[in-house]
Formats: sequence, structure tokens, C-alpha cells
Amino acid sequence: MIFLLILSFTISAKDTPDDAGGSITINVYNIPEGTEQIELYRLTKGDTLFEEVGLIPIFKGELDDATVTDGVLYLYKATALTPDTVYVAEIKEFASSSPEWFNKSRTSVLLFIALFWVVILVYIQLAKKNPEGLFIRKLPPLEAMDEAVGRATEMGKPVLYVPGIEYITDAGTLASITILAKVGRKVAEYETRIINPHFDPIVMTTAQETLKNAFSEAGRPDAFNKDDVFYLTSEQFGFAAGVDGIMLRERPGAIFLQGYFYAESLILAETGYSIGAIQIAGTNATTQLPFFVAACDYVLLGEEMFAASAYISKEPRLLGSIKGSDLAKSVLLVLIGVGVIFGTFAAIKNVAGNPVYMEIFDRILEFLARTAE
Amino acid sequence: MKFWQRFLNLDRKWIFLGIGLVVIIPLLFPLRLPVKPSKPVIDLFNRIDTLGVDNGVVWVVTDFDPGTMPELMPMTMSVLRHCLTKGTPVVLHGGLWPAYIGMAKMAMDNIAVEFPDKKIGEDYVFLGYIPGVTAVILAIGIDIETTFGTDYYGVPYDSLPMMEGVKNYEDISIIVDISGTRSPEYWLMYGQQRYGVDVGIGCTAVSAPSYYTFLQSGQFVGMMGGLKGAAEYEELMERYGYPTGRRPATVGMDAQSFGHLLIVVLVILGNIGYFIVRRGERKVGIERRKE
Amino acid sequence: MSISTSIWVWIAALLTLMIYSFLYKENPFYRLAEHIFMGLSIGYSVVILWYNYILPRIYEPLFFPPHQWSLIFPILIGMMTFGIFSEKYNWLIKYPLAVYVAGYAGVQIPLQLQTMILRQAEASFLTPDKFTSLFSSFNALLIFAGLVTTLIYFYFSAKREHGLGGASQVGIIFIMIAFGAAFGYTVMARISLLIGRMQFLLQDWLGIM
Amino acid sequence: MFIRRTLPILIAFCIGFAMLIQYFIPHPYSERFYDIVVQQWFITIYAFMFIFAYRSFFSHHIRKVKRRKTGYIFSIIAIASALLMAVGGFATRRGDFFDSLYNYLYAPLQATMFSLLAFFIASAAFRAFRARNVQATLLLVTAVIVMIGRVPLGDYLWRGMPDLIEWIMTVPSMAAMRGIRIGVGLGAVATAMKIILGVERTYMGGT
Repeated sequence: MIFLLILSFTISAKDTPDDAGGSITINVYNIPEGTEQIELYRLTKGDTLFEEVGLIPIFKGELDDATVTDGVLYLYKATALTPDTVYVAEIKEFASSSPEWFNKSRTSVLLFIALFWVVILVYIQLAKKNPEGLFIRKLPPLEAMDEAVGRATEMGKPVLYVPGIEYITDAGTLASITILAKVGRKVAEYETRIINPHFDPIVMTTAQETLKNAFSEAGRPDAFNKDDVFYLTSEQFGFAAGVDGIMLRERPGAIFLQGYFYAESLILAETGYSIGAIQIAGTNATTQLPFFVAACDYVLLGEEMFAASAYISKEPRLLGSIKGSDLAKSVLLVLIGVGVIFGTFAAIKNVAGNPVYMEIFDRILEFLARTAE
Repeated sequence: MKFWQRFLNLDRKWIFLGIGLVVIIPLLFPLRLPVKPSKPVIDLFNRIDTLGVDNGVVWVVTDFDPGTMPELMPMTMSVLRHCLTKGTPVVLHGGLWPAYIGMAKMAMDNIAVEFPDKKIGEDYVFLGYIPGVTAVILAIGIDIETTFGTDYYGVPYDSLPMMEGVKNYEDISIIVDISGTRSPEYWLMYGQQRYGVDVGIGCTAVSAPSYYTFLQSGQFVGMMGGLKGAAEYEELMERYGYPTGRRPATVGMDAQSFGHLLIVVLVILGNIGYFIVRRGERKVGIERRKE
Repeated sequence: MSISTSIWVWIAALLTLMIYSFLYKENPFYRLAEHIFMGLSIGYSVVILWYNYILPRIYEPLFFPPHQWSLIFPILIGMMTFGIFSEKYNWLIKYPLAVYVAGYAGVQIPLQLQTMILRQAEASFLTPDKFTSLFSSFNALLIFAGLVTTLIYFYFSAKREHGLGGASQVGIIFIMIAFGAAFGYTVMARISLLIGRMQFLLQDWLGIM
Repeated sequence: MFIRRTLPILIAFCIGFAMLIQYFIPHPYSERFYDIVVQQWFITIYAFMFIFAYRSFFSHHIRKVKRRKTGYIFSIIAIASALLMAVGGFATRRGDFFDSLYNYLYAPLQATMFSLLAFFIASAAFRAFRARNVQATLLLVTAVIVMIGRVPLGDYLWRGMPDLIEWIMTVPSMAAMRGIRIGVGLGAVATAMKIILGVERTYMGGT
């Protein structure tokens, strides 16, 4: 306390780092006790009068003056008002602002992205060389898909494939289209029928192409009926009601609900259950997963959808990215694990009052905090 | 087993009727089960309650549409009433997306009726929709006047007495985002993280579970989750002697309780039936799927 | 309170009842209300699109000084969307999609990485302040275990053997608890919406509440 | 072939990469670039996609009316409602009449549509939500506890209920939610990267 009192009220000004210019950061230190407000003034080089900038929040002791012009020199002065005294602090040298070309506080994010990218590319190359070499574990819902199509065929019933109600920009919709190709090939092989209603016209055209190719690959291009892939409506409940109607009329033996769903998920899953179809769902919409888990026979949970589409296609690009994500997960696990070790360490040492460990620990936390910023 | 089989095939109209009744009857003949406020709601209430006149304005955002109105409108009204009664200046911002301005307008119209002596522009301000979503959140941190220009009714910003001296987040005490969307994350990322403004939220019960992460980390000041959260806020308003209107959320709580009870009973009965019937089928050797 | 005399409230009430008639069975009244709704939502979005996007963002900057002629580029790209109506030129739509989808992908990468991944991981570090009491220590460890096992559950490139299998078994327990909680909350939200509508019918329309 | 296949992928790469790099450059040029792309390009293209949806809507209903398909009268009503709302909005410049259409037609209809889910969820709870395995059982048990605990009835039955719910939400549920978020986030980042690199082309029809 005594130290604080004899340290005098000071101010510093510097170009705000990592910004687009037009801003100078002002800091005040050793704010006198009992200060009620701190006012900030500014003198532009060449002028004679100080103009008021505003109040510096006392608890922060920092203000970004965003009203400056790049390249112009300024002098700053702050006054701290206590009930009985006015303290004044002034900077010695002129300050100016300028824009930066690189945001240093984001370096670690850039590094993370670059690494992630390289890892994915490397894995894609590896997968191209040796597609069998990259292992992806089996996913039960995927295994069940062939069986479901088979069962529908046995019963002489069609297969219904609902691709969700998101646009083509969604990662889940993209995964759904890949899964559709797999289901389509099986359907063509078994010579049964696939019904594929759509919410979005653009997704519909993509699905049409995909199914056409799938039927050709299975050697039955003639069996593909373009009218079975159709646009229903882009109104959420209208779509749900329409698909419900199809379920009740056509009585499909297998239902695939794959893609991004919203509140209608429940209506679809319930009707599907009530007609006794095998239901295989998959969505990256975490809020809708509970309904699928409770009402469907098999569910691809969130990220499993992406893995499933990689597994199906055995395509290097997809396999590579799954491997990349897994590696990133391992890195995170290690990071969290290190955090735990140091956390525990620090917790123990903190009690013992060992400043060295606390120092190391703080450093690491600081780094991670910066990474996350 | 026959009974259960028939029971499981019960026409769903009866279930619909049941749900309708358990909601309507408690509304007409309320039991008034006590509502106990939870910590996230108390935190939000206290934060707003302890604000003085000169701590800055409360910034309420309506990021929802009619689909979630029953849950979120009572929250909006409570927070507005709370501020207006206390005399805390309050800004109503008509949402980050274009479709939500209708909700803000509705709340404004109610306020005009409930508080005839409070003046628009002096005691509260209504700002319209500005395109840009996250860009708007960032822009408020720089200068509110240039971001909005006028209020919803076209009155120039500098002619609004209440907004005199209100320049950016420094002059906003708390953002209360009432939202049926992902907007709380945006206010967090761009408002709280970048400019250090406090953020409290009101959200639907659907999204509440995923926001506990941010509550726990202290990034949100407080949270009202779903109709229950709204009722808890009304309860606190009542306890501290603030006007609560018709308390739409609290009134709905009995219906909510019994609605849940019925659904729980249905889940349990459905599963009992399922197991009894399935066991029976196994004995006779029928495979479930081909029934 | 008594029955409403406002024509608007009556219209709203009748439309509400028409929708609910669907619960009995699909019928012309429901279809009427449904189609009115579909039409209104299209009409509403046209108005909103015009006043909030096209007027301030496209029309005014293009036709009033200072003219932003650069806008012609995105307009041309946007018009390529119409290629989809022709069998021959449907590949044109690849251009607007390329700009839109890839552009958003670029914007999204750093944001996703920070808010969804790095920050979430950071919040999971066990810091000394999480061990203030026996209960909070227990919770901190449980959260840690839940997070780690959930991540392991979503680990695809190794067989589920030995420790991994056990860990992902634990992970699925946490996941199912989270789903259960989300399920409960969603039920709550849906019931609340119904209560809201019933309040409207009983209070604003009939005035018997 | 070039303009049909290669060029769109090149464009995707350039714009995606530029938008990514922009994040790390605070300079005004970079911010200006971001403004132009996000505020002008994205929004303009987005608006065209809307127009595309309008066209789908009108052509769908007009076709029905022309062919006198069953229920074509409803298509007339849908078109008329769309025109009513649009004309109402433009003629009054979003005035009181437009507000009333919104408050007393559009809002109640949307809210009621959503509230139908309350009925369906009840029916689904009875008919489809089965404890078919350990996972689903765990889900249903938690759901039942939360459903009872989050309403005043739960508090009435057992005073510790609200605390139990808070604990479930903030500890086990939150931990798993965080894990799922991280997983989905990584998946989204990986997909975005593949889109920029042009290895993910499904959105362009797979070619």
C-alpha cells in the first residue's frame, strides 16, 4: 500500500496492436486512491489546445482512442480527479497510429490451421497410394444399411431416403449425398425402388445426378426413375406433412433420415416407427439426435456421419480428412492432458507455495489463452 | 398381453386429447405450484436490479420469431418492465435478422399501453433492424449513432434525449439477448469477448442445455431458459414488488408441470407395454419387425 | 374479461383452430390455413428482402450517387443461378455456389476453430480454482472424464480394443445423459408453445381465463 | 470443359483462401475486401437464391392451377396470401395493416404450427420412444428426471430436485456437449478446408 502511494500517476500511449489503424491505446498506471474519474485529453501536433477525448474507465485503466488519424502525431494528458486533488500525467513523446499487415495475436490460430491442412493433405496422399492402409473402424448403422435395403426388397416395399432440410452448403447435407450414393447402389442391385423427396431444389438436382450415377455403377441405368427424386416444398411443416403422407401411402420397408433436421425430425421418426419400417437415421444437428436415438433402429451420431461417408466411398479425400480430424483430436487430448497434469501439479504446489511451478503453469495457461483468443 | 397389445395400438387422437386437456384445465383452474428461481435467473435479475440510473443503458435484443414467441415474449416483457419501473434507461433492439423486428414491435406496442407516462426517446428507445449480423455487434462497439442513424420510427439519433452520451459498449451496462437462434454465441464472440460488455441471455428450452458451458465459464452473466426461466424471473419481480402484468409464464407453469407428467407417464406405459408384448412375441416366436 | 370484439383476434383464433383441426384428421380447413401460412411467409420474406437487403444494399447503392458499380459483379454471378432452369446451362449455377460456399468456408474456418474447438478445450483445463471443495473437485474430474471419453468415442481410426473400447463405452454414457437432458428440455419447449397458444385462445379470444 | 469444371473450382479456391487469410490481416485494405465480399457479394447472391425459391413456389402452384389438379383451389389461396402480404407491405410501406397481418395472421399461424409438436411429442413418447437398448434406456431415464425436475411439480415432490437438474446440466451433460461440439467443429473445419481445396465437390453436383 505504501509503495503504491509513493508511485506517481503515469500514462502511456502506443499504437493499438493488430488493428486496422485509426486507434491509439492509452494506459494509466498507479491511479491515486479515491479517484472519481479520469479524463483524457489530446493535443494534435501543430495545434496549441488540448481537446477532451473522454473518460478512462477506472477499473480498466485503459482506453482505445479510436478517433485518431493514421500518421498524425498526438500528445496525451490524463487527469485523475479525487475529492481534494487533481493529479495530472502526460506522455513525453508523440504517439501515432498505423494499420498492421498481420495480426500477431492470431499467430497460433494460423499455425493450427496450417498444420491441420498439411495433415489432411498428407493423409489424402497416403490414402491415394494405399486406400486399404488407412483404417476406419466399423460403424454399425452403416453395416445395417445393406440389410435394411435387403429387408425392404424381401417385403416388396420401397426404400425412402430423406436428405434433411438444409441447403447444399451444410456439411451434413454433403455427407448425406454420399450416403445416398451407397444406398442407391444397393437399391439398384436389389432392383427395388427408392423414393427421395426434397426440400431444396438445388440439393434435388445434386441428388438426381448422384442416383443416376449410382444406378449406372450398379449396371442398371435403365432402372433409375427420375420422377422418384422430386421437389416437395421448402416449407418446414409442409415438408414434414408431405413426407408423412408418403410414408403412410407407400409404406416403405426401410427409411433413411440422413442430413440436417430441425423440429420435424420427431414427426418423421414417429410416423416411420408406426408403419414398422427399419429406420436408419443420421444427423449433425445435435439438438435433434435425442429423438432419433429414441425412435430409430440405428443412428449415426454427429461426426459419425462424416466418418460414414468416408467409409462408404473409400475415397482418399474423405478418408484423409477423417484421419486428419482424428489426429487433431489426439492433439487436443494431449493438450488437455498436459493441462491436467500441470493443473494438478500447480494445485499441489500452490498449497506449498512454490512460485516456480506456478510460473510455468501460468505461462502455459497464458499461451493457451492466447491461442484461443 | 392382449390388453397391452391393444393398448399400444391406441389411436393417437386420445393422446392428443389428453395433452390438450392437461394444458387447458390447469390454465382455467390453476393450482399455483410455487416457482423456485434458479441460480442463472437470480444472477441475471440481480445484475439488472442493482443497476442505477447512470450505470449505462440496458440493451435488450429480440432475436426470435413467432415460432418461439410464447417462451420468449414473457422474458422480453419482464426485462422491459423491470427497467422501466426502476427508471433504468432501456434500449430495445429489433434483432440481428430481418424477420425478428415484428416481435420487437409487438413488445413496444405493449409497453406503450402498460406505461402510458413513460416517454419514448426519453425513458426507452426502440432501434430497428440493421443488416450485418455480427458486423452490427462489432459496429456498436465503435459508434452506435453511425450504426443506426435513427430509431425505428425514423427519429434522428441525436434527437433522442435518452441516448445523449451513449456512444458504444462503454455506455451499455448489459446486453440482454432474448433469442431463439444462435445469436447469444455471436454476442459472446464479438461483443463480450472483443469489447468486454456483459451479456445475459433469455433462450428457448431447446437451446438452454448447450449454453450451460458459457454460464459455467462466467461468459454469460445469467440465463433465463425456456418458459420456466421466464416464470422464475416473474417470480423474482413479484417478490421485489415490481409489476408483472398477467404473469403469462407463471400462469403457464401448472400446465407445464402436468404436461410433463403426462408425457413421463406415456413414456413409462409405452415401455411397459413394449416389454410385455415383446416377451410374449418371443415365446410364440414372432419376429417383432414383421408384425 | 369477456369475449374479444376485435375482428383481428377472431381471425387469429379461427386460423389457430383450423390448424388444430389437423389433430383430428387432415381436412380442408387445415389445408386452407396451411396454404395461407405458406403464402404469407413467402409474401413476408419478399417484403423483408426488399426493404432490408435489396433496397439499402443493391438498389440504392447502384442507382444513386455515389454509384457502386462494383455491385454489377455479384449481380451477374447471382443471375447465373437461373441456369438451373435449363438442361443445357445448369452448370452455370456452379459459379454462384462456388463463390458462396467456398467464401463462407473461408470465413468459417478460423471462427469454428476458435469458438468450437480451442476455447472449449481451454475451458476444460483443470485449474487450481476448480478444486476449492471436495464437491467441486469431484465435478471437475467428472467433466474432464466426460469430455475425454466423449472425444474418444468419436475417434474413428483405431479399433475399439483394450482401453479405447472401455473409454468409448463410458463416453456413450455421458453422451446419452446429455441427449436425455436435451430431450427433456425440448419437450419443455414444445409444451410451452402449446401453452402460449392456449393462453391466446382462452384469454385474448374467449376471455375466460 | 474448362468453364464448366475447372474454373468454378479455381474460383472457389481463390475466394475461400482469400477469405481465410483476410482474418489474419487487420489492415484497412483487408477489412474493405471483407466488407465488399460479405456485405455485397454474399448478400446479393443470397438474394438471388431467394428469388429462386420464390420462383419454385409460384411455378409449383401455378402449374397445379393450370392443370386443375385436385386441391388446386388451395394453390390459388397460397398465391393470393403471398400477394396480399407483399402488396400489404409495399402499399403501406410496412404500416399498420402490414403489422396486423403479421401479428394476427402470420404470427399465430407459425406459432400454432410449432405448437402441434407438443401433441406429436406426446404421441411419439408413447409409441416410439423405447428403451430398446442400454443407450436408449439411459437417455429415457435422464429425460424423465429432467422433465419432472425442471417444472415446479418436481420441486414440490422433492426439494433437492432443482439442484439435481442444475448438476446434470452443468456436469455430465455439459462435458458430453463439449465433446460433441469439438467433434462437429473439427468435422466442419475439415469440410471447409476440402471445399476450398476443391477436393470436396459434392455441392457442385459431384463433378
